[in-house]
Amino acid sequence: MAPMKIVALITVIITGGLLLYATGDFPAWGDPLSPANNSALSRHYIEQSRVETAVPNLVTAVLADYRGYDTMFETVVVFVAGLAILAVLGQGTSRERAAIQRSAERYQERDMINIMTARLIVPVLQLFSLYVLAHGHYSPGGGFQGGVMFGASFILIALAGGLPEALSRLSIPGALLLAGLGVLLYGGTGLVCMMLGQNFLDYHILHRLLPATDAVMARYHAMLIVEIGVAFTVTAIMFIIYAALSSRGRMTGGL
Amino acid sequence: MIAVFDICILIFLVAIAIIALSVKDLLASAMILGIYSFLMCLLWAEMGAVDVAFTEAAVGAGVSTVIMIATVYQTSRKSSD
Amino acid sequence: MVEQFPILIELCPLFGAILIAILGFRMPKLCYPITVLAMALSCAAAIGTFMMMLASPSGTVIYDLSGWGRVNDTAISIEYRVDALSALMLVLISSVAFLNVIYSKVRVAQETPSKIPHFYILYLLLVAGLEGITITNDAFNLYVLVEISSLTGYALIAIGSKRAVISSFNYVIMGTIGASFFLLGVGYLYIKTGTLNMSDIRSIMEAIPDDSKAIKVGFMLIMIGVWVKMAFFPLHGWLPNAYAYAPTATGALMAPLVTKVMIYIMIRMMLSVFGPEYVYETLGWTDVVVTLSTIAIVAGSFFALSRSDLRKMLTYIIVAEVGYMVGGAWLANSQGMTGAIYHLLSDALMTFCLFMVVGIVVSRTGDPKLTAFQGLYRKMPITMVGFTIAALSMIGLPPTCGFFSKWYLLRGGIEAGQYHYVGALLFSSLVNAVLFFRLIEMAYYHGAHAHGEPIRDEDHEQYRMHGADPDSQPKETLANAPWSMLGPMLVVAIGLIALGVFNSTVTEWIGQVVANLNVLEGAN
Amino acid sequence: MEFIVNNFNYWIYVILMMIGLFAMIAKNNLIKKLVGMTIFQTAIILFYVSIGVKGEGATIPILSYEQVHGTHHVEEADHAGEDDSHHAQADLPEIDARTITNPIPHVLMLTAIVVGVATLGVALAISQRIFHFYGSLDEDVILAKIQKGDG
Repeated sequence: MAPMKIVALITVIITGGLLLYATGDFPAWGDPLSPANNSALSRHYIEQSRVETAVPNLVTAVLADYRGYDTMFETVVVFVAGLAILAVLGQGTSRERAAIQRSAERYQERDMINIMTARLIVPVLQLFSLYVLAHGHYSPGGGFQGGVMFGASFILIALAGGLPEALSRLSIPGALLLAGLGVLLYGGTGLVCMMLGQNFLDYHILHRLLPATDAVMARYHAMLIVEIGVAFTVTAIMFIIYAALSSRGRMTGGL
Repeated sequence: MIAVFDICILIFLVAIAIIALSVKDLLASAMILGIYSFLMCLLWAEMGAVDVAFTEAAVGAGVSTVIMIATVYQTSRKSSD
Repeated sequence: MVEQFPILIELCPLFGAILIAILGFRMPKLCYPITVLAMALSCAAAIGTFMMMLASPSGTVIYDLSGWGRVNDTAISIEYRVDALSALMLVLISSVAFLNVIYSKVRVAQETPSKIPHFYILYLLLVAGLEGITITNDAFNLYVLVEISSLTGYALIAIGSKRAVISSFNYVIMGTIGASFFLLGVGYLYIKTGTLNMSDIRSIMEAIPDDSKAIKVGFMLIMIGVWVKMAFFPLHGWLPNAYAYAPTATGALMAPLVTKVMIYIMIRMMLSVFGPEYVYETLGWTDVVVTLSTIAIVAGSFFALSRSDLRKMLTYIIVAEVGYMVGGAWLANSQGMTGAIYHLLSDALMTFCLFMVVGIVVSRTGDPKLTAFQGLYRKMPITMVGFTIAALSMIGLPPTCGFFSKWYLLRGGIEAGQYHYVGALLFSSLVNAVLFFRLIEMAYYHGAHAHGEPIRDEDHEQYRMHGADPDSQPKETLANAPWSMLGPMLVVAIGLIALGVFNSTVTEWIGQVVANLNVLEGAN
Repeated sequence: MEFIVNNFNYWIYVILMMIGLFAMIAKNNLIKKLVGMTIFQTAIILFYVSIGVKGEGATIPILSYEQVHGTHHVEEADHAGEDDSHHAQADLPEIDARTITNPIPHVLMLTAIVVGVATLGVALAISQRIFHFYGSLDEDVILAKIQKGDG
């Protein structure tokens, strides 16, 4: 065995041993009264978030409101990833137009069955992703999941009909603009709260701007707004990641 | 929370993780990683973490696998270990 | 408006980055002014926050995001907490980042001409991440911000040359291990305390018995995580190549700040989350960690001696300096902690200044070796003034700040009876003296031989990296380094002296943070 | 059986983490390292999700309509603009916190999954760049090329 492997093995065994050693101190598994599950924080979210935000899905309520600042940075992480990939791989903007021109003939070369299947699936997928986004307050889902699925629909187009086909629907500059707008929508919502005299991301003050809402429903609606922002960014960046990685940044051909 | 289901998936997970790391074909490795993510997603759904499971299904089993296969396709499929 | 300063520090770079993302790809000329403006505003907000901190009677400023406040004495949303330590770090980070933007204008256009908007967006978000780390009071938010600063860092390094890409990959692997260990450690704290707010974790942990295995392992995981990220000696493998091959502007930002911010996290965790009693007394690992840092200092100095590449040499000096600060923080007395925090500030400025000098020298002479310094006093007198001040501070001569911070570290070491650490500090200062006097001597005396020697064009082009067309630029001569590069460097050089001259004020501010250490000593 | 069920999740998470960590350090191929990285990160997510589980009878962290909006016809009295939480709460059925899974770990792990895929994407881009420069993804081959001065 190579010395590197021995070092790795020793490191891993020590780490694993430490972690196993600590498991003995954990509260019983699934104990509803463990410190984590019975903390004031957790109980507050479970018992009070329905009164404070009127959102049944507790994960959405905590994600977009109580810990909304975290989620903004989660969106920024996605944004950073897309830009980082473009920066690392380089960007073929000048060639992009030529590639899209050639897309018609490439489209013919592709497998008919794949293309027809994609045509059937893509509208359903996009509609479902919009449902996931809009229904995130009541069921699992929300901006992130909806955005990934919407981005996946473009990836599906690229897989079936070739990358230029997908790029003709959502170009890289367009996607970057969309991603920027998504983060702007999230940060801007927070900024509007600040301009109305509250702290950053304190949505309740938005009832002055949103029609027919009280302080609680303002939070409810603001959460939807920021989730839409998340969905914009995620849709655009998921597609950018795929487009860049499947063409080594040249934005032609594809898989 | 179904104990037998839980234990079965956990054992599968370890086996699949080892297989994903030991196959020499990187394309196969990427595909198996997709299976790993999907099993993980089942496990989390079973633990009541529906949002996490949903995300993992979309991201881990979906997008991650696709971009990994894209990279394997753009580079080389063979691995020395 | 005034009470919004803490969040404005963070929002200025963030919105600057969004603005560039929306406008910059169509109008690349706008990128630079937007970045300068965003950094200037962020810097102003940081100074404003510092003033707020000084004015507040408790010495801390709390800013509550999402406006939920505390319910039953539990923070239910994420909050910002600024005390003297984080306020100092914020001013440091924002001003270093601001000066570096001005400095790097020319180099960015040369090194990465096709990626200017990308560079500035990633740069702004890296700064936003680092500032967020220093200001947030939420353990998980801290992890997210660490990941933002790492992801931008990976990319900023990887847009450099061929070697930079491979070192960036190593950085990804090591960085992910470090961040994941940190996340795991936070999970261990969460499972025992049920909260993520760092102040609340502290107050809940007081009720948990000291011999809790989960807390102990959680502390260990967090420490290992930040040690990997700060390149503490046996875990330093990723750092030298990553910083040495990165583009100049990236190196000059990341080398001074990223490791220091990780040390800040370590100190924050030790003082604010686990508490000095737990770290120094219950665990009793002080001797082990101080010994490790002694080894780090000695090893880093040896490696630095053996390198002939300028930037490589500096990166190994960073490894040694990390040893200084980790050791100082673990000496378990207030002198050592004061020294560590003071050195955090002064080392960031020294490293920044040196990286700027080396960037100028390498870009002008095209020679990455130590020999590039031959005869430079005659050709680049202004640059050399900055270099000399930074070198004197690195060695630890008064009146520069390097002397005072080392003085506190030494006093702390003697007080704690860790004589091997004291010895290593002196040894490292000696090595720095040898290294830097060699350069100063070379720059001063070898002038006659090198004078009038033409710049070798092959090397020169090699260091402009890909894409730059040498004919399109005006022919550079050694003398006329642009003022956009010299100005920030001189400001930092003056800052080095100022930080030393006003040492009593600085230690007074630091004293507010380490005050609880004195209580601990009094109890013994 | 009880003992096994209680600890099995934590054991498996440690084992998965060890597998991932070993692959990250010791594997030669860069893509394999990234496969290890994914396993390592999901293992940590598994650990967090395990924290929030609340045994038999606990349900997912989504409230029913009645729990949020009250059981009977209280539309006119429901929330006609008042912020008084006590008043609004009076109409709502009690929630036993023990019957609903802890949402905090889920929220944290959503973010962690996103961070994971972002890191994976950047790392894949860097490895494509490495392949472009060195023509290989095996660490040995790349190191040999660097040593020959081809760096």
